[in-house]
Amino acid sequence: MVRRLAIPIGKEQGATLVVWLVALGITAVFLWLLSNVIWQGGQAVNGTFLTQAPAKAGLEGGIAPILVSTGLVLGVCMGVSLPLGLGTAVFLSEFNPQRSHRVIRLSLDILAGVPSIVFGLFGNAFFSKVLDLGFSILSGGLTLACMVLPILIRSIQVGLVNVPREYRQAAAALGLSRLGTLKTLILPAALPGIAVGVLLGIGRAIAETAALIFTSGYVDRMPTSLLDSGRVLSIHIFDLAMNIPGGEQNAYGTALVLVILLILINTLVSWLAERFRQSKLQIL
Amino acid sequence: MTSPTLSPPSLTADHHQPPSVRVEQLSLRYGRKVAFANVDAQFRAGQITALIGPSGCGKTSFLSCLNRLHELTPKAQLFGQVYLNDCDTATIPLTPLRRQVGMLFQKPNPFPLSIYRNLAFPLKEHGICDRTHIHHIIETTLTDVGLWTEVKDRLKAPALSLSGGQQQRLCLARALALKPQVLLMDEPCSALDPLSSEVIEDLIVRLKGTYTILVVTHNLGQASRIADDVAFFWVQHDVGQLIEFGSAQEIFTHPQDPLTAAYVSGRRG
Amino acid sequence: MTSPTLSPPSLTADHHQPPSVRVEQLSLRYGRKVAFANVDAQFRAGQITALIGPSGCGKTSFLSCLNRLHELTPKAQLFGQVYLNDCDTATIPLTPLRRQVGMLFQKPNPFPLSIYRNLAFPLKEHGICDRTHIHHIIETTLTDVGLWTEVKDRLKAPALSLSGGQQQRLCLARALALKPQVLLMDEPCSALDPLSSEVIEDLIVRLKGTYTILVVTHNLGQASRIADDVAFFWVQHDVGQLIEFGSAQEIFTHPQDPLTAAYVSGRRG
Amino acid sequence: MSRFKSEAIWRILLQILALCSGAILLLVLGFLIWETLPILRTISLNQFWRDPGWHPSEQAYNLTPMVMGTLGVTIGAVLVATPLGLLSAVFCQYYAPAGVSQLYRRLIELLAGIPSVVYGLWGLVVLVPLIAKVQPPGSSLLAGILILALMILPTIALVTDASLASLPSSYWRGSAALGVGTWATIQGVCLPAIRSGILTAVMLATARALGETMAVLMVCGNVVQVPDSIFAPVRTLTANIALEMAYALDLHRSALFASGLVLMLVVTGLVVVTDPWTDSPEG
Amino acid sequence: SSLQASSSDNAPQKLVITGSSTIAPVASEIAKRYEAQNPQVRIDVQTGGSSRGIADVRQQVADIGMVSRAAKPEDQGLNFHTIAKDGVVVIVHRDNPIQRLTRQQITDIYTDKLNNWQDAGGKSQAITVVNKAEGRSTLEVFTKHFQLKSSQIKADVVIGDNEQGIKTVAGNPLAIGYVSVGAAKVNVEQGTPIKVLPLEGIQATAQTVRDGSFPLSRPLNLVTQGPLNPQQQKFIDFAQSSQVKDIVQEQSLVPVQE
Ligand SMILES: Nc1ncnc2c1ncn2[C@@H]1O[C@H](COP(=O)(O)OP(=O)(O)OP(=O)(O)O)[C@@H](O)[C@H]1O
Ligand SMILES: Nc1ncnc2c1ncn2[C@@H]1O[C@H](COP(=O)(O)OP(=O)(O)OP(=O)(O)O)[C@@H](O)[C@H]1O
Ligand SMILES: [Mg+2]
Ligand SMILES: [Mg+2]
Ligand SMILES: O=P([O-])([O-])[O-]
Repeated sequence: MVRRLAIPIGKEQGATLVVWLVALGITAVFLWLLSNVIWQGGQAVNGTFLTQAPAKAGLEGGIAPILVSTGLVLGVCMGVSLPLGLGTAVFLSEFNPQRSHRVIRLSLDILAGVPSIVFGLFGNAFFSKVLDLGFSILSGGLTLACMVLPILIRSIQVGLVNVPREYRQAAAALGLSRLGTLKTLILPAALPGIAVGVLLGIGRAIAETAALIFTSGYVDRMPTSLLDSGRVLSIHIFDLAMNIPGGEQNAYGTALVLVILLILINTLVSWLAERFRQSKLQIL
Repeated sequence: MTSPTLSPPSLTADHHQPPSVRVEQLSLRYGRKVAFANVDAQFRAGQITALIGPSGCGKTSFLSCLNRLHELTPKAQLFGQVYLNDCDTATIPLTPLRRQVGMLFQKPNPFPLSIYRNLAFPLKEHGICDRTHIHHIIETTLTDVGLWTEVKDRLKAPALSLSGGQQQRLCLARALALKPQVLLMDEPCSALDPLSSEVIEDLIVRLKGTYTILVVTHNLGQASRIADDVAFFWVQHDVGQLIEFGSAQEIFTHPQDPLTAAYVSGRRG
Repeated sequence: MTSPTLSPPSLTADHHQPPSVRVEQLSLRYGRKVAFANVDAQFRAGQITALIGPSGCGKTSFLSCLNRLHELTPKAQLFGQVYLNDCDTATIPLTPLRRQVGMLFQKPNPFPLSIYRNLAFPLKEHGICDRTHIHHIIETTLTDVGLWTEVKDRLKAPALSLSGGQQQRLCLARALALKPQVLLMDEPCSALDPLSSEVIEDLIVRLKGTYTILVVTHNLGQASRIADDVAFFWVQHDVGQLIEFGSAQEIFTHPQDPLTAAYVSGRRG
Repeated sequence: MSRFKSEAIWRILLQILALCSGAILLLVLGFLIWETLPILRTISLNQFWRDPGWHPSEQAYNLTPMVMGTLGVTIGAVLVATPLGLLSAVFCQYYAPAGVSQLYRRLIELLAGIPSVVYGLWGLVVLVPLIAKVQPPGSSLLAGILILALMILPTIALVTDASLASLPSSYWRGSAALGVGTWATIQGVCLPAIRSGILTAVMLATARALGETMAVLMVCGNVVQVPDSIFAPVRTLTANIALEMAYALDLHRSALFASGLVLMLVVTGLVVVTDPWTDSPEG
Repeated sequence: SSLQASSSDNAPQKLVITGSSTIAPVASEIAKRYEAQNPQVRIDVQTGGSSRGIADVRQQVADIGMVSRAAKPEDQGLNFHTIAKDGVVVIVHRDNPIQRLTRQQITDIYTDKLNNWQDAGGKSQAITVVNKAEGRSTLEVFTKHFQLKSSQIKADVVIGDNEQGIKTVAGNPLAIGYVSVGAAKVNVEQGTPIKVLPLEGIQATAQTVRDGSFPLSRPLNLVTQGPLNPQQQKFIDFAQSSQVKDIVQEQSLVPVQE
C-alpha cells in the first residue's frame, strides 16, 4: 500500500488526474443542482400546474397566467428589438463605412455588459413614469428590448461578419449590387448565425428577473391587456422562494418549467449552430 | 483528375479588340503601410502579362487597383491613374467597370449556390433576364472552360461539390459570362494540383488575343510558358516597386536589373 | 527576403550514422477510407528520398506513420511494421521515438511564443534544463539554418512575426535542436516564395548524410534536384499505392511503370 | 435603373432603424445621468465614501460597504471559477473521450443558460443551510461567491473551449512531432496561445458577476456592512438597487441611479481596458 | 394619469394598489370580493413596503397606497384611510426554548450587545438577528418603540416582506425577528414553526391590539393623494365597511368597524 503511494506520479499523470477530478467535481455539483430542480420540481408539476391560476400567493394552483405574461413580455421584447436589431446590424456591417466600427463595437460590448438592474432602473424611470405606462407588460417588454438590443446587434453582426469574405469579394469583382449580394448571398449564408443570435436574445430575456421587478411588476393574474401588470416565471420563482413560507416546492416546479423552456431554446440554438458549422465546413 | 476535352474558343465572335491597360504613377497605401509606389506601365492589348515577384511585394494589391476592388478595404488609398485605352477608370461607374474587367482569385471562390445560379445570378444582376438567353450564355461559357460535358447533367448541384480545379474553371466561366475585355488573375493555379493547373494554364493561353490578361504567378516556369510580357516587382525600403518590365524573352534571358537576374535565375523548377 | 549566410554544418560532430527506415506491408485506414495499402520500402540511411504523387494519394498519411503521428487522428488504424534499422517503432515509447524522428510540416507552424521559447520549450520538455546549455543549442541550430544573424537581436520577438521562409527555418531548427536521426518533411517549400524555398532546399541538401531524410514534394523539379531516391505514389481503386521506388536517376529518366512515366513527363515546372 | 433606386430606399430604411437603435441606447445612458444629477448637485462626491453609513433616511449615502460587497463576491467568484473553467475546457478538448466530451459540453451549455433565479433558489434552499451548519446565519459573502462562481463557470468554460477549438491543429501536431507530452503542450503552447480568449472569457464572466442581482439578493443576507469574514452577510450594489428602488424618492432615488451609473462605468472600464487584448470576431 | 380609472361605468376600469406587505394579503382578499361585486373593475395589488406605497402614490404610478403606520408630519398632502389595526410582534423559531424577552434584552440583541442565546436564557448559540429593510413601516414602528436609530441595529439578515421574515425565522432555529401580528398568527395557525413572544408581558390578541394596551400597535391605512375620484372613493368605502370584517378577522387583524 505505502509503497504504491510512494511511486512518484509524473507531471503528465498528475495533470490528467487533476483535470479528471475537476471535471468530475463540476459535473457532480451541477448534477446535484439539476437533480434537485428536477426532483423537487417534478413533484410540484402535475397536469393542472400549467393550466390553473395560482392561489394563496402561489402556494396552490398553477402558473397559467404567469406563462401567458411571460409570453407577452417576450413577444413585446422581440417584436421591438428584432426589427431594430436586424436592421441596425445589417446597416452597420454592410452599408456603414467601417471607420466607426471600433467605437460602435465597443459601445455595443459595453451595453451588452451593463447589469440588467440598470436597465430596470431606466425602464422604471422612463417607460413606467415618463411615458406613463405604469407597471405593465408593455413597459417590461420595452425595457427588455433595450436590454437585448445590443446583444442582438452584436451577434447578428458576428453572423454577418462570419460569412466568408470571398463571397463579397467575388460579388464585388463581378460588379454586383450590394443589395443583390446581400439578399442572394450574405443573408442566406448568415441566416443560421442570425437565428442563433435571436435565440440567445430570447434566452436572455426569458431568464430576466431584476429588470422586470420595477417595470412589469408582479401581479399574478391573467393579463387582459398589454397595459396590465404581469408576473413572469422568474419573478414567480423569486417571490415563492423568498417571500412565501413553504413556497419552495412550487418555486422548484416553476423553475423546472422555465428550465425546460430554456432547454428547448438551447437545443434549437445548438442544432442551428451545428448546421451552421456544417455549412461552413462545406464551404471550406 | 480527368483531363477535360476542350472545345475551340467561341467567344471571339462577339468581341472587338480588347483595350490596353495603362497605369501612371500608381501607388497604394493601407493606412501607413505603402503596398507599392509609383508604378508606370502599359499592358498590351490582347496580350498576357505575368506579374512576378516575392511574397508581399504588392502584386495582389496592384491587381486590385485595376478594377477598383481595393475600395473594399476601408483604409486603402489609391494615388495615380489607371487607363483602359484612354479612359480613366476613376471616371467609369463601378458596375460597368467591373463588368469590363473580370477577375479570378487564387482560391476558387464560387458562390454557395447551384452551379447554374453561380452563372445566372450575376447575369440577372447585370440586367440579362431572358431565360433562354441566360441559358445560352451559360452553355457557351461552360463549354469554353471545358466544364460543360462534366456538369451539364447536374447544373442544380451545389457549386461547392465540384473539385478544386472544376471550381476554378467555374469561376473563370462566371467571369467570362459577363463578357469582360480585361482579365485579372491572382495566382489562379496555386491552389490546384498539377493536372488541374495544366488545364487552367491551357485555357489562359487560349483566351489570349480576345482578352487583355494580367496573371500574378509564383511559378516562374508558368510565367515563361504563357506570358508575352513580364513585370517584376520587388520590395525596396518596405515598399513594393516595379523593378523591370519587358517581354518575357528579355526578362528571362537578358534581364537588365541585377535583382531581376537574381530572382529569375533562382528559378530552377 | 535577404539571402541568409550559411555556416558549415556543425551538427555532424555529435552524430553517428543515422538509421535506415524500412516499412513492411504498411497500410493505413481512416475508418472505412483506406489512405494507402501494402507499402513495402526501404529508405536508405543518410540519403534523401522524395515522395511524389498526385494530391490525395496518401503521401502525408504515409509520413505520419513513421513517427506514429497518425495516432493523433482517433479513427486512424495502422497495419504493418515500421523499422528504424532493425527496431520496430511500435516498441519504442512515443517520446524517444519522436525525438529521434523529427518532422517539418507543409505550412510553417512555429508555436505562438517568442523565437527563443519556440526552441527552448521542447528542449526543457526533453529534460534539458541548464540555461547555458539551452542557449548554446539554440545558437548552434539557428546558425545551422542560417537564421542566427537575422534574429539574434530579437530572440524575444514573437515567432509569428517572422516571414514565411524564416518561420519554416525556425521550425527546422526546432526539430534539429532535439538531435533527431531521421527527418520527415511534408512539402516543406510549397508555402514559400522561390527565394525562401531555395534557402530551404539548400539546407536539406546540406543535411544529407547526417540525417535520413524523407521529403514529400509536388515540385518534380525540386525532387530531381535534391533526391537520391524517389518513391512514386498513385491512387488505384480509391487506395493509395506505392507504384514505383528507385533512384532518382532511374525514375526520372527510365521509369518502369507507365503511370510513373506519364506523371513525370507531365512535369513542366 | 430601378435597382439603384431600391438600393437607396433600403439604405435609408436601414439607416433609420440604426438611428433608432442608437437613439434608444443613448437615451438609456442619458436618462441614467439625468436621474443621477440631483444628488450630484446636492451632496459632494466625498460623501459617497465619507458618510457614516448607508442610511438614506438619515441623509447618509456611503456606498463603500456595497462597493466592497460587490467587489468581494465578484473577485471571489472569478478567482474560484477561472481555474475550474479553464480546466473544464481543457478536459473537454484534450482529455475526455469523444462521447464524454460531447456530453460534458452539453451539460455546461445547459448550465450556461439556466437563469440566475434558479441558481439563487438552489443556493437559498441547499447551500445557505449547509453554510449555516458551519457558521450561522449562512447567508453570506461565501454563499454569494459560490453561487456566482457556479453561474460564471460555464461562461468561462465555453468561451475558453471555443478558443481552444479554434487553435490550428498544426500547433498540436507540431508539438506531438517533437515528442512533447499532452499537459506540457497544453501548458506551454495551447493556453499561452489563447491568452486573449481567456481574457475575453474572464471579462465576460466578471461583467456577469458584477451585474448579477437576484442570485446574490437571495443568498447574501443583504446587510449593509463591510464584510469582516467570509461568513459575514453583505449587500451588493445591485441588490441594494433591487431592494430599495421600489420606495426610494428624491435624493435616495438619485443615489440609487448613481450606484447604477457606477456599475455601468465599471463595466465600461473593464471593456475598454481589456479591449485591445480580447478576441473579437471582427478581428 | 392614464392609469387613474375613468369614471365611465361600463368601460373596464383598473385600480393599482401598492405598498405595505402587511396590508397586501388583506387588501388582495378585499379586492377579490370587490371585483366579484363589480365585474368591470380590475384591481392589481403589489407589495414592496409602506414607503413604496407612498412613493407610488406621489408619483401617480399607483392609485392607492398601503401604509402600515400612522400618518407622519412629512406625509402632508396625502389622505390616510384606516382599514384595520395591527401590531408588531417579536418571533423566534418554535424550537427556541426562550419564552419571553425583556425590552432591554431586545434592545441589546438588536444592537449586538447581546449576541448569544445563553445570555437571554437559552442554549449557548449565536443569535441571528433578522431586521426589516429600510422603507418598511414595521421597521419604523419597531425602532420608534425601542427608541433605536436604524443605524444602530446590527443585523445578520435583512428581509423585506413580513412573509420573508417569517420564512427566515422558520428556517433558522437561532433567529429572532419581528413581523406583523396578522402575518405571524396566520402562519402559526398554518403550522409554520415560529413562536410569537409576548411584549413587556402582554400577549398580542385582538383585544390588546384593539384597546391599544399591546405596546406595539399601529393602524393599517390606505393612502391617496388629492381629491378622491369616485372609483377610489367607492373602493375605500368598501374596504372600511363591515362587508369585509370577516376578511380582516381571518387575517388575524382587528377591524375598524365594531
Ligand atoms: N488589407 C491590408 N491592410 C494592410 N496591409 C496590407 C493589406 N493587404 C496587404 N497588405 C500589405 O501590403 C503588402 C503587399 O501585399 P500583397 O498582398 O499585395 O502582396 P503579394 O505580392 O500579393 O504577396 P503574395 O505573393 O504573398 O500574395 C504586404 O506587405 C501586405 O502585408
Ligand atoms: N483525418 C482523415 N480522415 C479521413 N480521411 C483522411 C484523413 N486524412 C486524410 N484522409 C484521406 O486520405 C487520403 C490520403 O490523404 P493524404 O493527406 O495523405 O494525401 P496527400 O498525398 O498528402 O495529398 P496532398 O498532396 O493533397 O497533401 C485522402 O483521400 C484523404 O481524403
Ligand atoms: Mg497575393
Ligand atoms: Mg499532403
Ligand atoms: O411592509 P411593511 O408593512 O413593513 O411596510
